[in-house]
Amino acid sequence: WDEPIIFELSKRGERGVLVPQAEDEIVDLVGDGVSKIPASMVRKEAPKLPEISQPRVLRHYMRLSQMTLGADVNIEIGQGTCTVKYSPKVNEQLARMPEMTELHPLQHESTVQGILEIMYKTDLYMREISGMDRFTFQPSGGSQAIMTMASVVRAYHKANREADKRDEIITTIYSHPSDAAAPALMGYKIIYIHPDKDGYPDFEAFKAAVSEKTAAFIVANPEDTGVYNKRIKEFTDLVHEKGGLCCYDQANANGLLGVTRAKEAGFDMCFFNLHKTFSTPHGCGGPATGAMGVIKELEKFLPAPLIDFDGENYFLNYEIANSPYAVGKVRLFNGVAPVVLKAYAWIMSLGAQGLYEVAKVAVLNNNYLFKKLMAIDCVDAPYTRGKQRVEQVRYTLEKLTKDTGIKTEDIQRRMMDFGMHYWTSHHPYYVPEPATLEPTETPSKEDIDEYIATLEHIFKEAYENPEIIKTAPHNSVCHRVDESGMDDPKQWAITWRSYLKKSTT
Amino acid sequence: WDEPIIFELSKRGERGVLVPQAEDEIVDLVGDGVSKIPASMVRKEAPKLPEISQPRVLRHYMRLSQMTLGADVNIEIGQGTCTVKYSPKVNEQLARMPEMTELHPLQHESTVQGILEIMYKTDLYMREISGMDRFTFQPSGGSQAIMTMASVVRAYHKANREADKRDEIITTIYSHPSDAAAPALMGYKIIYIHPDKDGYPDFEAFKAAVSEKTAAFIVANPEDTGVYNKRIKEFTDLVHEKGGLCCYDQANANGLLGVTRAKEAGFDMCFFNLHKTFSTPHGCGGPATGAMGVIKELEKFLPAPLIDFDGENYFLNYEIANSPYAVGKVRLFNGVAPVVLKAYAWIMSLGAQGLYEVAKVAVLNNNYLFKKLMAIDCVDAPYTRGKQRVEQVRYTLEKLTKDTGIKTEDIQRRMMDFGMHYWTSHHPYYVPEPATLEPTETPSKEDIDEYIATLEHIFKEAYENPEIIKTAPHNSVCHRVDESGMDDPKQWAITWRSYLKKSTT
Amino acid sequence: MKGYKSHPYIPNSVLEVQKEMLKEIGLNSLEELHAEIPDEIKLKEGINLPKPFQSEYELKRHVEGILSKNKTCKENLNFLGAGCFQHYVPALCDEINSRGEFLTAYGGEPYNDFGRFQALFEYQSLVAELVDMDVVNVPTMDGAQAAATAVRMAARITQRDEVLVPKAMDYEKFLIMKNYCAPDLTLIQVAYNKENGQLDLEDLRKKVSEKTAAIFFENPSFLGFIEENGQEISNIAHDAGALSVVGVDPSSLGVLAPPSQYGADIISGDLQPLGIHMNYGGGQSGFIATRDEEKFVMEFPSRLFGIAPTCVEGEYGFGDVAYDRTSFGHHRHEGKEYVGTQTALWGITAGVYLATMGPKGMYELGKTIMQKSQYAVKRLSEIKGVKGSLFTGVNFKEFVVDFNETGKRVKEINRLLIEKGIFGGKDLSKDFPELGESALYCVTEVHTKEDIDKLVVAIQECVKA
Amino acid sequence: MKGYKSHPYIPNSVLEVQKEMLKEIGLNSLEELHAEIPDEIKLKEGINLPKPFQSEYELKRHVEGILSKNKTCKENLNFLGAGCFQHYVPALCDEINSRGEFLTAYGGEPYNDFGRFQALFEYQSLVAELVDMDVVNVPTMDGAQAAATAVRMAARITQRDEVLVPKAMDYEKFLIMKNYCAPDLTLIQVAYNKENGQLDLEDLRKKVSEKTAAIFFENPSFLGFIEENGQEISNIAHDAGALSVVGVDPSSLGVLAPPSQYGADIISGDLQPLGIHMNYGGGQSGFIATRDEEKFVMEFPSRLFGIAPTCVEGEYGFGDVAYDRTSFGHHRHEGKEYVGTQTALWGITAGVYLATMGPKGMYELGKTIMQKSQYAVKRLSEIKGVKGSLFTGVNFKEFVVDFNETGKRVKEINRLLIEKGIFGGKDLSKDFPELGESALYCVTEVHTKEDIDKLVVAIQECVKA
Repeated sequence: WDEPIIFELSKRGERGVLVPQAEDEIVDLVGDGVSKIPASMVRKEAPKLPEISQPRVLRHYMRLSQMTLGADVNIEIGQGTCTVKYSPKVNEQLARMPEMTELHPLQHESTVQGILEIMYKTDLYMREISGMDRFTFQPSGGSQAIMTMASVVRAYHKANREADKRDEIITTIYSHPSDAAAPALMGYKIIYIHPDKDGYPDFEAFKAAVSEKTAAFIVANPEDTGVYNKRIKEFTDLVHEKGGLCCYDQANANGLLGVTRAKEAGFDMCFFNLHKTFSTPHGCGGPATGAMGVIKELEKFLPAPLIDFDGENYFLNYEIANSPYAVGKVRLFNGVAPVVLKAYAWIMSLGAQGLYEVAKVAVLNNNYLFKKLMAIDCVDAPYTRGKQRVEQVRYTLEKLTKDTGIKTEDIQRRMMDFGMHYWTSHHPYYVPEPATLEPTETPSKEDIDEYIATLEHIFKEAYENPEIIKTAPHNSVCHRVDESGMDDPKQWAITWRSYLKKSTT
Repeated sequence: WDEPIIFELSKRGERGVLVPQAEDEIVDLVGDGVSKIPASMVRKEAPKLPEISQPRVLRHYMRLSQMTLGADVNIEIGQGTCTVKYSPKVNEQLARMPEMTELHPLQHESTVQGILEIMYKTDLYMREISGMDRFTFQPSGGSQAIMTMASVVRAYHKANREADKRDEIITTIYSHPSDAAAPALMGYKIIYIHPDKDGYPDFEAFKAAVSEKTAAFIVANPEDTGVYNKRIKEFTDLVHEKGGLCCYDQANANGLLGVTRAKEAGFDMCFFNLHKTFSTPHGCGGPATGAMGVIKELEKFLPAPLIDFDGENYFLNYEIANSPYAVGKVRLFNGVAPVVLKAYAWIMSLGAQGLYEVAKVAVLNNNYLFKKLMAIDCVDAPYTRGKQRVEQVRYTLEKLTKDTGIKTEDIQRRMMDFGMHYWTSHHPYYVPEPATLEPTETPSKEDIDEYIATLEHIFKEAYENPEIIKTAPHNSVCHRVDESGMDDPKQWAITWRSYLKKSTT
Repeated sequence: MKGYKSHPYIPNSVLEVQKEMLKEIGLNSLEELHAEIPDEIKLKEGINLPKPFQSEYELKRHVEGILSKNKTCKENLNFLGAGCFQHYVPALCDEINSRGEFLTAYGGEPYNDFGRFQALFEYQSLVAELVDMDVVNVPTMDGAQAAATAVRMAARITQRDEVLVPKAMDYEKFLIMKNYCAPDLTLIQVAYNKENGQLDLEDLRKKVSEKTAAIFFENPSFLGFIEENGQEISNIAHDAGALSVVGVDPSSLGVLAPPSQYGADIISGDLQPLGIHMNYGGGQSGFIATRDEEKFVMEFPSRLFGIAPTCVEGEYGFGDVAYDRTSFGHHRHEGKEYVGTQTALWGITAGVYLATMGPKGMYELGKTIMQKSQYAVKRLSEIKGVKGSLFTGVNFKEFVVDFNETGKRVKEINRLLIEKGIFGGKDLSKDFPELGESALYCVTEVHTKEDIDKLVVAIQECVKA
Repeated sequence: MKGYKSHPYIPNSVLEVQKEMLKEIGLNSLEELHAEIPDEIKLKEGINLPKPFQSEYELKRHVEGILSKNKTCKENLNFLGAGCFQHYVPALCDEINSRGEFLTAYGGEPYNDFGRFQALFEYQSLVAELVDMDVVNVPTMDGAQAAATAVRMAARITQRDEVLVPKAMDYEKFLIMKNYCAPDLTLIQVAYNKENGQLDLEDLRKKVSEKTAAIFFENPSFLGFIEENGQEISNIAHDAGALSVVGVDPSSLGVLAPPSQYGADIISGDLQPLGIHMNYGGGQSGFIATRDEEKFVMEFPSRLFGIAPTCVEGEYGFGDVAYDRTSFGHHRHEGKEYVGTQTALWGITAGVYLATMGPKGMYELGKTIMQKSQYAVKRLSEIKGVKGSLFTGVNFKEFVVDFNETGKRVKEINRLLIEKGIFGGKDLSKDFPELGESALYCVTEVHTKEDIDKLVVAIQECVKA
């Protein structure tokens, strides 16, 4: 579709929906209502929103939806680290029942026993899955969960009167950028551990980094490379020895469910992105939940309320988190309940055996893909030669670039011509010309084979007809974007009104 | 998408959904259940349905849906006579509530007062809109309604002991094919009236046709040409004079709502396609409702039950239709209730003024389109020169074909490259190289202008680059189909299994 | 100008736009439109309807208010079947049939409505596997319509005009067939065996003749029992030069033999059990299946979507098979019966259902239903005065519960059951007076043991009351 | 092999396929995977979870059973607001945000996720018109997060570390901002005028200083009143070299002036009122708006989608503006705050809402709310002992009902109201002890006159009881 920007559809006088009016009796009693607004606060000119009939608004967004490559329509392998798996439709149906959507968060507990039960039980299951002792669903995304972990770290050291001295947080370069950014925001100095030659976080460097100044260690394992740090227990032990806390970024724990847990690896906290590991839909980027778990000792620092059960009723417990140092609150109300509901339904449709199957198949799919791609001449993946990866692999196309000049971004654009995703990597590119692929448990063998065949086809093009790749995409929804203005304040246009101003001058 | 046939996705062992099993206690008591099936009736080999995981089934149908040009995504002008207008989403939401979907048709009346109320009130509104005295919603489509009308005709004459002598039904060539086919099936001889030189049904021919053998006159007005028979009252009067009944095909009454009615035009019966005139979605071709209304005198012949109100409760009335000659039943249960519900909601969101607006805008849009298209050299429309049409027009591209060899079917295929519909006409083509266009009230002026511009562009191509039209479509979902095997029993393949058999030999 | 201006559903209800467009066509007001309609039959006053709701919110709240007066089979426990069945509808079915593209498509061509054609072709193909036949049509109105057309097809093929039908069938379905077949065909009812409910072969042999176009029977029958003599009935038909036409419940075909395997020439049925909500009866949708022989195919009135090559190697295309048979073809009323809007969306839905269920799902469905209904019969029989199943022989999904010895009327029992949140089986005393006070109960995979036990306890109480 | 085989969600849970794939990578069993994980930390027993439901039907029935214990604002009459509001959600909003493509997209590029980029760019543009500002971000977690980030932006711009906030704000929101701003910024509360609830300008002037990075205030305020002195507050901020940061309820902006028109430099707010269901608090979604100046834009931590040309003349493309600001850029933790999954689907939904409502819809919405809330205040005031609004001055949507003279506790009144199917306003006695027994009531366009009258009668009865 060659669909205009919504403002271009505006026609004076059209209406998209009609709004309830006050009843005549109300008007008789209070008048028009708006005359009472203090003069200083009256809106003088109506907002320049477009005026569009209902069928045209619908058609516009229907078309935009068709131009969006959701997991429901494509083979999801190319969004590495994002764990884009199947989100069962029955869970969506359940989450859209009025018994879920039409609840106000401040309703009295007696009127929300259903959703509290679900949140409470999901907490119990998360405890089992992680080995932690208590979860909060308040953080509404992975980064907010990391921020909350950093806040708990701060609270803990404050309570121990060590806050001033412990101002360093250690992470690794292949952990998520937010593992550094969120604690940095919370005032911590960030120390990055680089990998050793095998791709494991360098233990010697780590030893050198850990000290009495260490507030915490925040890390993903496996990291974005798919490499699992085998000595993780030594890392966490060392931190504990020095009085620091260990925080596990398990946003994507998809390869580990039922196989190993945060507890056994020595962590004091962890979080799961329910939209990654527990299949709730990504929604173009939220709403989401970063379900965060802690050991008993840290429970009292969590943001309130927690959800509890007195043997008869479920209730919001404000008492537990009553440390004067507690985090207080990180998000309004009680998190994103429908996401928790969908995760609950997903767990209840799989059970322990099913979660184990998820992890095993995710790892099987990944290692199958890994094996097949490594057989291609121009593909390589640094680190841990000949060993398995967990749920994803960070590849390098360095050879291809050297041979043909085609870069990983070029491959990315060309993949879109085949209706597939392909993700390079987080910046900066420690691995040259990187590509991070994660098949999860959702694609079938045929899907993976199709994805591989497509990549092979494009690699072949790179050697034989590089022009077609450089000028890609050709069959996608739009053509190559001129991004030259994106960093230029004179050119960038973040809104339509701004675009109009800048394009007329 | 280049999506396989669903059987090609099958992988032995995959499951799409799990089915409830009998509880252990039941198994203990009755065993496996299936051993009790008489040997002659045991299925020996499982049906060869495909085995597909849930995400793959979903992806398949999501892709197919994207490859379907519903009214939600395109400018609907090209499906003439079909009245494809906007189906409000709120009505769909209402019809999908469990209070609608989870009702069994044989539930006791006391448990279905809501839906009975809606059906009863919709009947009342339909009476107002048509001038008839009673409606049934049992016929579940226009053709079934026509069949029901013919059945009522038969019942009426039977009751009058004239059934044997009255064996002719008169219609016109520009009425819907079912206006002939359904009465023919009910045993009637069909007499077609052709148009006079102005395009009106030829009154002289009609006079000659009406006789004591006339059971009924079944006609659309306006007809498919968009021409309104101004002398309609003379037609119906004449039939009545001779003792016949007059049946009005108002499947598409979109151009007449609030302007004129069946009653005033002298009809004894009529029906509305709720998916045409009353905006319920077409659903790829049903489920639907042909709401059929009759004058008081014919009420007793209607299929039972009718819905009534005793001042306190709504109930299914079997008493009214108690003539021994009554039709009995034409469809199971009480018709397609959710369709009636959507029509009810549509009426209640428009009211009398809104229905009038619908008719006026539908006619305005049509005459605007008509005017603009007639200004194009190669477009013409036979009949009633210089006069208005009602809600649609049957055009002819005869000149274009003579000039360029491009036929109306070629234009049709090329229009699809622009994501638009274009309908030729019902067979046989009384108008040469026909195209029937009906804008309804839904497209905006811009939409109509875009449609016209697209047609103009293609007509220009026809003169300048006819090849591109002959080989169209180019940008549609698939390329030109080889239809040569469609009438050949050796080649046609109506199912996948049949295709496999025939393509291997 | 009169009318509802700036209505959200009508873009061109904006006054300024109307003026502009009217000017373009040389008119001054909307009232000048409809010039061709004589004044005498124009409405002077406009029609009399309630004031419309002034907002979507008020409309929604109003309709929800009315609908809330309904008592659903979700909040209550339902044992009604009799042609409309409460099965589980997998989430995928609703997801797909609520996709706007499918919901609002209609009569496009195989190019722009490619997905519609493919989805319906696949539906045909999936049902074909289920019934083990090579030809299936685009869905018709309901199972009754399918049966009526099936016997009309048989009559055209055999050039005969009598059809034998079972006495033990749905009376409403009988009426539909009767009306649809009149005046050309005569339906003759064949008695059933009082013991086991099955078709009375003796009576059948008596009634079959050289006038018989078809023997129509159902399996499982309307009263729920499995007809054991399918092959024999088909043989009787064939011996008489008639066709064997069988009505079938598709939900049974994971465990029961398809009629094609016991001699059926034409199969009809209702798709509603395959992933379609009951919708107060709005979920019905019929199908017809035959062998791939020209004499059968050419008698279908429905559209038949076929697969075909395109000008691109390896690409699939779709089209109408033998279009000119239909009343949409050149022959109009001389085509086969008539064609029009029927129930395509339910066909697509049934396709989604079968693709999702797969062979294993259909087998398990049948098995669970067999087990649960047998359990219900057993448990009901434990109630004093109640016979869980009036007939001997095995049932699928439905069974006739005999209350004659309780001294209570079914009507009364059902009334008491409603108070307990249970919808009891269909009262048969009107349509089958010979069975006395008995009711047709339906048990499917949606009923848990607990549900059935609850029914048993409730009936026990009602019978005592 | 262990695990759940042939599960519908996991295509490759089929045993044969697993064997084939394992062979391909040189392994024999699934257990040989995870070779890199040391045995000591592998689980020996597996985890302890309830048995999963054996079918989608049982799962659905189970969850529906639990959810049915909830009492909704649809069956009951709700007057709770306090940051989460019950507005009417037009059908289009749900239709679009339930489209599978939007629901399951995530981090694709502007080519294959073109629709996502355009929809979010349009959302930014639509909110920009509502607030009359040129820059709006991709949505953040909620209004509290937006406010926290807004004041952090102000602090970075001004290089100062004190933020003045109103005492009369949501205590939970205050806690969120406090945690998020720690340890860098100090929040200082400014008293409110006891008479009209507005910001105490005297106290404000006392507390503003050369350390002040921003004055943050809300309009309408948490307690519902309209802050009249917006311009004056902004002037005070600017005079002190601080920024004016205003939290706003977007549903008010059809009738109330946007803060940009009374001096705001940064606007924050929550999108939930714009077409998003309450979802037990899961519908919150924040936005931040500024002028299009580099110093503002470069301080956003969020992604900002910009429109751009493509290599095809006239075609629109989209991309990230100043990507390297964010923590996704090359600077990682030295980027602005952090970025990650937030609430994009609600942003798209808010866009649909605003496009559907249009300027007229937003005006009428505001007007209706003003009228209905004024009506409620008036009617409540008629009850003996009850003051409909504790403060003088005009309110939007919410107002503080004063029960002090009834001698009843709000807690008790609310308990009684629940019995009558009414959810009374938020009890303020804990967070605002100085207001005694008072409650924050919310009235929107969803409340009919009848609803309000019902509330009045019910409170009358509760107060008497």
